[in-house]
Amino acid sequence: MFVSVSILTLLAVTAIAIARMRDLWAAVMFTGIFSFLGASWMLILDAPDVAFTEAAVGAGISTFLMLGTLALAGKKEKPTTASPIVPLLVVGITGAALVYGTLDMPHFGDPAAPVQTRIEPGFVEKSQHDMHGLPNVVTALLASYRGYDTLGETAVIFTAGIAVLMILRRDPEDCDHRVTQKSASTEKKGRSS
Amino acid sequence: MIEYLDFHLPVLTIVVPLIAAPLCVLLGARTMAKLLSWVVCWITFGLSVWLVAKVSAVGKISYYLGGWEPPYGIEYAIDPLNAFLMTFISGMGAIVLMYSGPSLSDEVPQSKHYMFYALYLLCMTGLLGMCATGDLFNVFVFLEISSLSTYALISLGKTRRAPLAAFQYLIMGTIGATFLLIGIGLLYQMTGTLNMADIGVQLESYRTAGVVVDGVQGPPHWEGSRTMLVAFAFLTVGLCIKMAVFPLHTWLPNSYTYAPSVVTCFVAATATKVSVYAFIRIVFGIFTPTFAFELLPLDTALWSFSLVGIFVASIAAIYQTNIKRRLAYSSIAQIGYMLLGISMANQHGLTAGIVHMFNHALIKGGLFMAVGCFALRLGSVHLDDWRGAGKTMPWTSLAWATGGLGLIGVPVTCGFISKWLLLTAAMENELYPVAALMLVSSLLAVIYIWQVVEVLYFSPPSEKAKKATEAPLIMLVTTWVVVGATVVFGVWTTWSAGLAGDAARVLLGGGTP
Amino acid sequence: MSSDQFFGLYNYWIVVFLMMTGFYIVIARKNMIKTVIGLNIFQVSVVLLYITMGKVTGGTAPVIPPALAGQHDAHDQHDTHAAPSGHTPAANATAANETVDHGHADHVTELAHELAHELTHDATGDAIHGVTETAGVIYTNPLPSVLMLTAIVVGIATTAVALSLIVRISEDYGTIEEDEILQMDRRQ
Amino acid sequence: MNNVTPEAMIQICLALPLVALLLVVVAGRIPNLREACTITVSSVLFYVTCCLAGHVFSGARPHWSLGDVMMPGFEIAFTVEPLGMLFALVAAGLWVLTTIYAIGYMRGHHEINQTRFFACFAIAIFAALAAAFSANLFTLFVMYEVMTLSTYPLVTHHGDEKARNGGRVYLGILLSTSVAFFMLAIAWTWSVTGTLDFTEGGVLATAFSEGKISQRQLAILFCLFAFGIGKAALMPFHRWLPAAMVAPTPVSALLHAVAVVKVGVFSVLKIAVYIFGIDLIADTHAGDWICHVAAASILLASLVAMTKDNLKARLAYSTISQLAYITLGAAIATEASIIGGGMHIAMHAVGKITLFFCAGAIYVGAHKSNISDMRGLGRAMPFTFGAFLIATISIIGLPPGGGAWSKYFLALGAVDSGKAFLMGALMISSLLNIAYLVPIPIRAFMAPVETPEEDTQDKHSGAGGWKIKEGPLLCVVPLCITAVGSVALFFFANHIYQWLLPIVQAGH
Repeated sequence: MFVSVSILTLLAVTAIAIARMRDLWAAVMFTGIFSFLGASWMLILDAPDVAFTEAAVGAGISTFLMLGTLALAGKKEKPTTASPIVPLLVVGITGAALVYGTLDMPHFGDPAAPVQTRIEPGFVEKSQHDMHGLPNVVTALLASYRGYDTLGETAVIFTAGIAVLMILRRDPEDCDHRVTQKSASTEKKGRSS
Repeated sequence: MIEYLDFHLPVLTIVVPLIAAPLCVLLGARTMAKLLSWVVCWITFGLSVWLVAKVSAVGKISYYLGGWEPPYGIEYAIDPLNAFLMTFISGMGAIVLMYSGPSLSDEVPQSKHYMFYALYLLCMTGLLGMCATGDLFNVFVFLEISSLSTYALISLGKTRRAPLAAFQYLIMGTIGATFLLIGIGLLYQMTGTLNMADIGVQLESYRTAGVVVDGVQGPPHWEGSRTMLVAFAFLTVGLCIKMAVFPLHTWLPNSYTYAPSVVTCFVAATATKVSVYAFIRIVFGIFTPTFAFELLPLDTALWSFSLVGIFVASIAAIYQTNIKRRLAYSSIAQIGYMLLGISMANQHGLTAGIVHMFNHALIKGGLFMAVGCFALRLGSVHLDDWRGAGKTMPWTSLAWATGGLGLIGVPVTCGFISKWLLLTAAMENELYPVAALMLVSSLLAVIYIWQVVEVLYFSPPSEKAKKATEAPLIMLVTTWVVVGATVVFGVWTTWSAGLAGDAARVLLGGGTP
Repeated sequence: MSSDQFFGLYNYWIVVFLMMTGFYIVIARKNMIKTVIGLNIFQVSVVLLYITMGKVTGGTAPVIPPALAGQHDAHDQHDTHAAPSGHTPAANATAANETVDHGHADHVTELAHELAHELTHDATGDAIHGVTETAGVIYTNPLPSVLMLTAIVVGIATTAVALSLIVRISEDYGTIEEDEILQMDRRQ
Repeated sequence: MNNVTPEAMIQICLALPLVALLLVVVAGRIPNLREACTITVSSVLFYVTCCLAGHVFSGARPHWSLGDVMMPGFEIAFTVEPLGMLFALVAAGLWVLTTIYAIGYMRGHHEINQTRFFACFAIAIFAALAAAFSANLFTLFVMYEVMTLSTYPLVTHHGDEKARNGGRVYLGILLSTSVAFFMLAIAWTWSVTGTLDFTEGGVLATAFSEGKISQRQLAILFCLFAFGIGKAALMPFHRWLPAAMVAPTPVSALLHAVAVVKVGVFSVLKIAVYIFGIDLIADTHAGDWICHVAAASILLASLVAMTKDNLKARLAYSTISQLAYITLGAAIATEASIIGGGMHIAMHAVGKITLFFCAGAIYVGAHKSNISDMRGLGRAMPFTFGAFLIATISIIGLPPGGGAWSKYFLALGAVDSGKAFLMGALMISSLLNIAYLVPIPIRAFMAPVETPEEDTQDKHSGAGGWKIKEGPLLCVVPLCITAVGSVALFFFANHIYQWLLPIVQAGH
């Protein structure tokens, strides 16, 4: 109990810190920490697979990618003049709606919750039969009942891969380049005039 | 062999383009990738036509992926509505791909073509997958496939604003998808299952008879409805972002404007419609209309948002000189009509919404294809540069005018049919002000379409229009296939309206036990 | 509001708070990288929401200890529990044989389902009704974990695409502040 | 054509304008061939229409449907009844003359885009015939819109700023009224009655007796129809008609004296007779509001006409006023008024087309479009102004002009309905007609010749005032024929009365 409360508190504190931070480099680092904290809480919640993935992907790869982007795009966030009232209002309403929605939810860890009782026999038992006792049920599910989602997931990765390649690729014959240069020059003109 | 294909038809329709996408990348060469994607698109189209035929012959098809039955595994649930939508998407995909050649060479660097084809196929896969699936989480996964590829496709645009538009769309789209995910989570929390039909059954178990007050049976009551309400709200908001419903539409104008013409054609014709479909499925397939419209004032909310959206977007469209942007705003307005139909939640209204979904997709597809032809030959999509192009590009101009008439809703085009159905449905629900406002709003379409027609035909030609020649044959033919279809479905309505009517009946019947 | 309810929902509220912080960063911050960071936090919080749902009090992670797994396997094959009727061993045998042959998955599922029914009839004896329980051990629901593995991957894919778009935008515009970019576009 | 069934004749009638369209487009590069085609086809069409009229007036009601490719209730179907037949006859007959006239006018005036002109013309005629034969509201509506769209290029024919503005007003008003009101009214009718077919005795009577629509709602519905059919040019939706006068004169002549405006009032009549049923209108007073509006339109338009110096503008306002007569006839909904309205379609068509032909001939021959410039012109163009005078008499409603009978029946209807103020309005309006039309030919014949400066500018036409300088022959002949026709109709009126009688009697 103590561990989980302290982790939750830390998560909240980290999130607020990230929101207030102007230094992007620090923000990225804190995001990594946020992911780690999230992962550790997931571990407490009996989801080691997700925790490991989150630690590797969320804290690892994503931090790495963001740092790379920062190196290319600048490290400081400029202060905005926009008033935070509208976003706060939107967030407030959304949050209030969600909290309202939780009121009828089964309580945390409730063994009688539909999530636990709806499917009979549960995934663990069923997978034990279908999968011949593959010890890690999550893996078993990922490959069997939800295997199609996993295929979709692979497709998502593939899509993102091509997308990134395509977006970052620049060729000499690239007409983008021409346009960019042209627009850059018109911009200069606009500034000078 | 045929039997095998027949049995696995639902999944093949989606997996064929999915597998072809990496092949495109592997092939690398431009012509090979092009050829492959052409062939695959037509095969997919063929498969989906087969699927429609099968569905209309044997009724609803349930296909268990990997043989794992729901609620353990994922189910593909094919009924007339999504089979028809799949046919439409794959057909449109194939046509637009055929159309794409010259426009693509003009707007996208050669070296990126093979990736374009791969992403195009992936986008199609995602949209088809969203239609076919009967599993809520699977909807999310395929939504992401289609969204990610759409972001990338949009960023291909010629100007530097294209990546920016793609980024803005990505942020909005991801917020939408995350909202969807939250909604799915809450529903899962309450029902313990992800299968849509099963969720529907489970939700019914929360329903108890209404309280009897003074001998009068009150309306039915849902136990623990607060979570379900919020789940429903999150699903709705998430999908509304993807549909570009009025206050959440901000991503759409830039995306449509700065994306390459081909991408705009395909996305405008299909992407938002699939979200509309998903919304219909959620309202009628999971939540019963009684839940959605009794417990929540969803109908009032929807039609007031729709009407405001229709007016605001139509008026905004009038002030746009960039034709793509003009059409983009018009799309936002037209989504309003679809929602208007859905919000009526009865046989006629739903039929009207569904019919308009298809008709508008055809019309907008055709219009954007004509815009692509102009963009290719005139090198511009600005109203001023289009002056007098009716002389030098008569067939493209005629295609635009015909499509425009469809959008206005002139009789003998399919736009009229959907407008008529909506109108009678509104009358039937005694929403007379809505009916009147709807008609008035369609006058705004007259203005923003006719301005362009007038510029095309009755203005002295611009420098660019003087030099222009008629669009390449392949683009012209494909454009006319789509534009012609708007007229065909305007006259031959028993099929489209009949099918939509069947679909609506299934949805309404399937929703209420 | 009872304290019971408060503690029962406390976890969810924290998660909601985290989600909203992420959401706030997305919509309020004009720096594109910051927006993506917000998106990340938002998505991680949604993952936490799902994982929180799956947890059951007193449960353990859905990983079967090898000992139990073996036992279970044995129990499956030798059918140590009282078989209600004579056909079960045969059915089990068929199932065992055919599970290997994935070509007839449909048939297998049918049989497996049948089998599963019998087993639950046996298992409900003294366990808490319905909770995923095998051989006396309560397991947390594995399905949210499965879903969230997919969601995390989808999230990182989105992040990657977003970041590459940012790189592209910063190359083209020289800045990643949305305000400045909009100003530039307006000036053009 | 004895061995051709009336059903086949409908098809032929509808196909012929389309054939003309095709021929015009194909032969577009050879003007002589193109015009020969149009004339031939239009003559054949007139002949076939006459044959069909023979069948219809002797009691046949041929029906032809495009089948049920459309949703139930939405089929393109045609049934010929006397009112539509009469209208078709007028449209087809005048098409021949207008084509001849148009050739003279367009060539005399060296107009551009003549192929597009004749092509759109053919579509407009097709729409007019199809509307005349329509068997249900849906078909009528479709054809109504086809006509709006096909005449739009004719209005903006010149392509300059003025023409485009005129076109905008034209399309704007016609399309918006039809979409906002007409379509709403049709949808309402459909939702109340479940049918859109034109039925003898009307379809709304049952709905009314079943309480699906109240008395007040009926009146609103009638208003929606009357205003929604913008082509009937009821005030305040009349602005398109003067705006359309930027078109070449043959367009104004055929379309804005015959086809377009007559489709409007014809639709109003047809809806009054076959959707409402005259008994229902009479019983529920559904048409009372429109009676007032129409009476006001008659008077106001006449007053405005007096202020117009441009001949075509004056004729346009005169048309608005005369159209309101027919709407009035429909709104009064007595036997006599309906027959009067139907008859006025024919009478006014022939009379007004003559006037427009004259205006065009004056424009081509003397390049004058303002009335104040036409003093003494009658001596140079005696045939033209002679015809003008005859047509004027018919429009005013004096014997021996055909208009006398139709106005008589309308007045009879007004008396039958017991609305004295309508009678008054009709009387005053006739006086106003005299005031704004008669001075034109009188001054042209009687007034002294133009001022000297005008003479120097335009020597051949004005000088001496006696030298005959008519417009092109192809312009003058048609207008003489129609002028004779408008007198002939006076003696022919009994036949028309007999033809139209079944439509009002069938309701009983």
